[in-house]
Amino acid sequence: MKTGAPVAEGQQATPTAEPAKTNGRTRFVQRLWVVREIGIAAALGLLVLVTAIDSPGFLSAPSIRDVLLGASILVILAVGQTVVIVSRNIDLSVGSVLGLVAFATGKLFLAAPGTPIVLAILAGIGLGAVCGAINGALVATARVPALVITLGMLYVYRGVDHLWAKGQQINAADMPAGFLSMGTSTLLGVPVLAFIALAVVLVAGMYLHSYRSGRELYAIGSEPNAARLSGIPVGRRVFGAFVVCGGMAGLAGALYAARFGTIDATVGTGLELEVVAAAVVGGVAIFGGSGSVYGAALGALLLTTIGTSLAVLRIDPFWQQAVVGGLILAAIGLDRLLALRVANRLKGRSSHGA
Amino acid sequence: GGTTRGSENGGGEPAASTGTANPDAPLKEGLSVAFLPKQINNPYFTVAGGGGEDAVAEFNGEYKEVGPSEASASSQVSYINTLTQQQTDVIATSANDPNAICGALNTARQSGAKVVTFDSDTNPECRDVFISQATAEGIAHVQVEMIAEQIGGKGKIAVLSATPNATNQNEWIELMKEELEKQEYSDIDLVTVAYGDDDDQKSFQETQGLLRSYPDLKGIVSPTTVGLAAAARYLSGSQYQGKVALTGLGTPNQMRQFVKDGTVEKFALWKPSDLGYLAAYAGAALASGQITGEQGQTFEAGKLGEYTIGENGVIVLGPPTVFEKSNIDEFDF
Amino acid sequence: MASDATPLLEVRDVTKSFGAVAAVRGVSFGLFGGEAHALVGENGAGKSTIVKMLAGVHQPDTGAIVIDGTAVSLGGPAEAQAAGIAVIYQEPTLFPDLSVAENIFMGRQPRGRFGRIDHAAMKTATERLFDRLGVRIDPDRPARGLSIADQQLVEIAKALSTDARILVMDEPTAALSGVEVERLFAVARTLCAQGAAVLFISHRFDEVFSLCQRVTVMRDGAWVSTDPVADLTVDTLVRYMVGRDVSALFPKEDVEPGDVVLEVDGLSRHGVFERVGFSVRHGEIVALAGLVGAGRSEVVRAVFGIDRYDEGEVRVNGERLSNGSPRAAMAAGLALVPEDRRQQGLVMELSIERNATLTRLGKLTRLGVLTGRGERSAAGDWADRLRVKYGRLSDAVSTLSGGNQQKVVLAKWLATAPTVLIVDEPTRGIDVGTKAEVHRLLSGLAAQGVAIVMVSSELPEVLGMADRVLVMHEGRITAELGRDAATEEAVMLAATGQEAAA
Amino acid sequence: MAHDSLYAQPEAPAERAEAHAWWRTALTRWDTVIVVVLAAVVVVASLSIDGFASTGNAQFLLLDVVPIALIALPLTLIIITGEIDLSVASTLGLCSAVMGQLWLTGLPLEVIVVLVVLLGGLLGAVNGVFVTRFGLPALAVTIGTLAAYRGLAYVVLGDRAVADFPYDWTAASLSTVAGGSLPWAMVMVLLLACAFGVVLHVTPFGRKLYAMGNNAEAASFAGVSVATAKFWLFVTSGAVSGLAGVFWTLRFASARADNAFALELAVVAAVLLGGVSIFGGRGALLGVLAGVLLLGTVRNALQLADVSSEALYVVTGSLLVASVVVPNVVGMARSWLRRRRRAAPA
Ligand SMILES: Nc1ncnc2c1ncn2[C@@H]1O[C@H](COP(=O)(O)OP(=O)(O)OP(=O)(O)O)[C@@H](O)[C@H]1O
Ligand SMILES: Nc1ncnc2c1ncn2[C@@H]1O[C@H](COP(=O)(O)OP(=O)(O)OP(=O)(O)O)[C@@H](O)[C@H]1O
Ligand SMILES: [Mg+2]
Ligand SMILES: [Mg+2]
Repeated sequence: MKTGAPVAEGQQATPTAEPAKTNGRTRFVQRLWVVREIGIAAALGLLVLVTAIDSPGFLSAPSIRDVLLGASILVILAVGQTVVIVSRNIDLSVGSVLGLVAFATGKLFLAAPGTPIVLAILAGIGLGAVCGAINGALVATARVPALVITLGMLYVYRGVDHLWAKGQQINAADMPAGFLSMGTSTLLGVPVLAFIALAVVLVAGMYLHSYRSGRELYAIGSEPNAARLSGIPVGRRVFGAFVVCGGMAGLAGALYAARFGTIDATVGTGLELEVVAAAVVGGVAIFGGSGSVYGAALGALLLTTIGTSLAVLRIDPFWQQAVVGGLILAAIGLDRLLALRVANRLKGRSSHGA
Repeated sequence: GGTTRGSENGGGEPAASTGTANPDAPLKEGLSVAFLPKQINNPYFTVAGGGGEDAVAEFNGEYKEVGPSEASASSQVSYINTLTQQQTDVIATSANDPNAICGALNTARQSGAKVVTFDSDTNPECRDVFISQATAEGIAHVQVEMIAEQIGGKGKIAVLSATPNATNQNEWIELMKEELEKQEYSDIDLVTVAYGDDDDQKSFQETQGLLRSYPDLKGIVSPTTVGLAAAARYLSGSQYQGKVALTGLGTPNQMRQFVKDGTVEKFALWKPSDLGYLAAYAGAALASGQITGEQGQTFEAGKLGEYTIGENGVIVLGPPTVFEKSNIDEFDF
Repeated sequence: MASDATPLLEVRDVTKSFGAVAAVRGVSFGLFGGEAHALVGENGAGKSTIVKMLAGVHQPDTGAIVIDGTAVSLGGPAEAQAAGIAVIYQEPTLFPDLSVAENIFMGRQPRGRFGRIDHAAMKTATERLFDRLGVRIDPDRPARGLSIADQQLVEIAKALSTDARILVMDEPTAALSGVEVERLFAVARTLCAQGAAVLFISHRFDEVFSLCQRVTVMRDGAWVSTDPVADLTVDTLVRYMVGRDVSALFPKEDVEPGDVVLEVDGLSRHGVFERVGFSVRHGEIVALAGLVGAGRSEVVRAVFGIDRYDEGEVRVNGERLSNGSPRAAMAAGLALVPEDRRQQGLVMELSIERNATLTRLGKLTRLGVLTGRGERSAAGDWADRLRVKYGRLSDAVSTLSGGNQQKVVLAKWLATAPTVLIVDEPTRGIDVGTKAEVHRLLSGLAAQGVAIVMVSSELPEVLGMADRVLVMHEGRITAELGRDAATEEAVMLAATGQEAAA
Repeated sequence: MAHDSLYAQPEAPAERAEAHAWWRTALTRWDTVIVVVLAAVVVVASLSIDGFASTGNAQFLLLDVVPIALIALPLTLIIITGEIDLSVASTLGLCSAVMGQLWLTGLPLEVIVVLVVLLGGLLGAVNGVFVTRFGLPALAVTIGTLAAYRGLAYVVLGDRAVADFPYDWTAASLSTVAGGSLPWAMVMVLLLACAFGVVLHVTPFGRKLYAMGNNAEAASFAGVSVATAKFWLFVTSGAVSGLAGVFWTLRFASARADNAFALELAVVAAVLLGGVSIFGGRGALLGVLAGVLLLGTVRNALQLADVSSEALYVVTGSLLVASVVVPNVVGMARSWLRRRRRAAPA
């Protein structure tokens, strides 16, 4: 269902392979890049449609608000993860970092109840960035695979969280009302959290698309050796990507505290695979070099919407996870199919004039 | 239900009742008492453990709390085995799976430990006594009573439970359904049971799903602390606040805010600290020979007074406490 | 044009070793503004190593690189770029997922407001560069899937875009046709006229003579000579390069060919090669000659079953070979020594013995189990026969020098006792002495009746070794020349497609 | 080529050649290192922790590591070829759930066990098809099946737990050799480990796994059928996870959909701790067994010493990080020293 549009377009746009038709082809290729996101958006639309037909209330303003609210935190995490994945790395520790920062935020308010909200959030981002910096330093300076390092740090950060919490639970009553209301309140009918997530997506999207260091991350992920030969400071960029990812996890942790109000040391357990899944569903290539934060954000939105839709549709709760898994497989399969199509269209076609 | 789970590797049937009880035996000093909750660092069990610790201090024993960070039966087994090796006198545990930890508990009993379960039971043949937070009937009754009162005895209600295989919740829900059969509740319609998996976000989503799919829902009962808090948070931020009634089992600290802002009128819970306190005393009584776990035996549980063992070795803590605006500030857990 | 002014850049007595291999030994020469300077030498002479030192990829062990009279230390590619040096590497280094325009401007993208990349300006600039080079590649298409020639053009555009004062080009023309080469030279001459210095590496002497004013010859890592091009002829240059009489290097024994073993009939892989047919007899060495990119490697890969072909058939001893199955080819007695030993020939991190025995593990088992001893003796046997220099057989093959690595690849395939041996660039990166050994070996195998197909870009090797020469041009066989008819001119003409098929 | 090392220095090959020479010896030694560390932990724990050296404790310790040890065996081979399988724990869960469901239908357990192992193989084959036929990255595929299989487990058994397995079987899962501390299940693991060890280390197939893990292209040039080999490894991984599911179900006398939830990362951690490179091509089975036992022993010892379960997390994670960082940092330090020494006389 998702392939329909691009294929039809493709056939129209590439009737011949003469250099003179370069423009048409250009547009086609450009479209194909965009299409990855369109495919996910279409899937999302279809899901919403099906749900809405069954249960019209699903499209009501409060319902949409709830979906957006639910997706915001995952979106922010997926954006951070994308920044790391495009550079051919991975960060499995985000769930633990989120948990640690959420707890730290609660502790901050317990220790200093008067802390300004903005300061608390910045502190959360800072703590997350420190965690990310540790990951990044280990990966970039010790030159060891990110998967192993961040898997190890997943346990370490979680352990630190538990050791610190010692079974303590921080409740809504321990945090300022203003902070908590930020977690649920809306602006023009849209949750504040969704605005924050949107801002994060736009900023990260613009950074990756329009800034040199952002493009260099793609270059590193695409071909690390060539990146080094081009004079790109690979270690520094990868380190930076981990810091950004950690910072995002920190932001997400602070927002988690605001939204849920109840925090203990288990917050965010097992979230890492969901975040990676969101990015992968969103068309981010797991071995780096391609994919966008917009796709990842849509992937996160899609995964969250599935959760909500299945609840609204009152589908047997036991089926939900199976459906999510099937969807991940479908999404990466589709992505592969598209990539093959692009490769086929470009193959054997010398594009320079004789 | 199982047929043979109680039996353990090779060894014969565990000695369920060794010798006879001597109600007048003094409590032994220096008993080692270990609390093994479903999950360590879970605030509910932290409070229960605190009660246990107080009790152990009263009879001069050694208290410790151990357990897994994730609520899984397999990790509990490994901790029970460790406690067996350490020759612990009393193991007070809350089971993640009624069958899976059975074998390990019986091994512990064979090597001399007394096993008290609290909050969540195992099969009766694997422990000496079970401290029930309230009778299941009592819990079902109080919840039905509360919701009926809040919705005016009429309309659709739904249940937001924990995981689909949570033993306690399933038993309570069954009993609530029986309770609702009664004539006085004939106008109340239990439309569905949703599962929030004791996960905050999932419970939140499920609440939202319930209200979407049943727009005329009058009330929600959530017999689990995580579910109740999540549902309350959802309602307090939505247009349903004050319109859809919500009650169930929750802790005062988590619910205080929602009681005060009117989202929740009243809810119930036993005192977890008393639960732990009683479990510790029951364990000490077992280890001192005051009781053996037979029905009808009695023992003294410190400040809580005298308790009698019921059928199947079950000891009931007492009726749940109902919390509302007027009394909630008296509690801190 | 040669000026006596200080050179823009000077390589001063630099040395560079990789482990035991002395890649560059005390080389000095200078690049002057306004001049194109050629660097020639055999494969493995150390040319690319010099280039990488200029690029900041490697640091010299001793000696210095001097720019404008001051010794500089180029700690990395970024520093070399900052010093005004632009480099085209021998192997294209593109980012397959990024667009052509981004590949060219990576790290130097034109920026607009707020430091944002100006994508439109980047595209225009790319188009302008391609106009200068007279090529048309869509700036927005991803680099993945570009042909080698197009990749090379993108590399050239990348180097030109930096407006560097010193342009270093390591075999930029290897994949290009005459037209593009002329355009490139025109651009290079313009740059020289503007005062830039160019270092140019090529194995094609006509290019050296047409573009350059000066030439430095290297042999086995050492500096041999630096002379004005005007003072040299091709013959003297070759003698400087090789250091001895060329024909003595190729001791081909005369063998009476036997029956036909390998027949290739009408083989096509669309877009790569078309209707290729030839046959090889026992004891015969047939060379496939042609320019880089003519499709020779693709043909032998298809014959061996690495790639599937679309049409035609391959027969061994009259039996048809199944398409796309290296296993079947091996069972039929074929062996393929691939052109890229690092990527295709060897598992660099495994030991010498593991590599050497990888092709015939099944035969070394006892009751299905490999006893280390059998492998070791089989590997040691072959290593000795090929005179591989190694410390221990359990050392990683990556610790060997390039020539010895190549011998391991040969050992791995010779151990299968093939009836048809296909070798693709068998002496690439091999030093002079070893090269002669390899040639003696091939010649000896032919004498024992092995049919040999040899793909080689080195004309002297082709002329010295082959009984018959098949010349390919753009995916077709354009000439078949017997040993006597195969002269340098004849092969070059057919290879460049300037002559109708013979 | 997705796996070329990101951080090899520009002056790569030569430096790398040296580093590799060192690496190789270090890693052939990493097995020894980890065996020695394991032995040290056992000795120290026996001397300093009451109850550690008892028969009963040894039995429990070994029983606890059985599932991880089982799953780690085929996973080692998969990681050596440069792939990964994250769906193992979910496969275990689904197999456990199906086992329970089949038991309810009244089939004899002998038949059920065979069916469940076959089912595991089938689930592995699904992974294999996605990875080898469609060319998708194994990490992404198995994250997908991780969710899908666990979901299917819930679909099969829902909220129920099946517990009434016959006593003979559940007791057998715990029984020990001659009533000592070595469980028969561990004997099974060791036999399987021998089989996997033989396949990996002394058969042509095993040699080819290393070759394709290091350089799949060169392996296929040498006539190795890379896709076929990987496919069967995924099938094996699934089947062994199914077997682990049978053991898990019998040991805890409880077939549930959430059995072994989130075990995958623990298994991967154990394999990596055993010195297997996540990029493929390097590692040995002995190291992995030692890694599994080391994690199990440290856990058990710290539990007995009343160290909290939180600290266990930190210890596990630090061990894992150290297992990759320490050899690398030592290697880098050595080559730096060597460079200094070479530069000094010049
Ligand atoms: N990174 C490296 N590690 C080890 N040896 C190397 C490395 N790079 C080059 N060599 C060796 O150094 C010698 C010189 O290599 P170089 O690439 O400079 O030759 P070249 O003159 O460019 O040859 P060609 O004409 O084939 O390009 C060769 O023997 C080669 O095997
Ligand atoms: N990665 C690639 N993508 C697209 N086209 C390619 C690629 N590699 C080679 N080609 C094209 O395939 C054709 C044949 O290349 P091949 O490598 O077989 O040539 P060759 O004669 O063996 O040259 P060499 O001397 O480099 O081995 C050329 O037209 C080349 O441009
Ligand atoms: Mg070179
Ligand atoms: Mg070739």
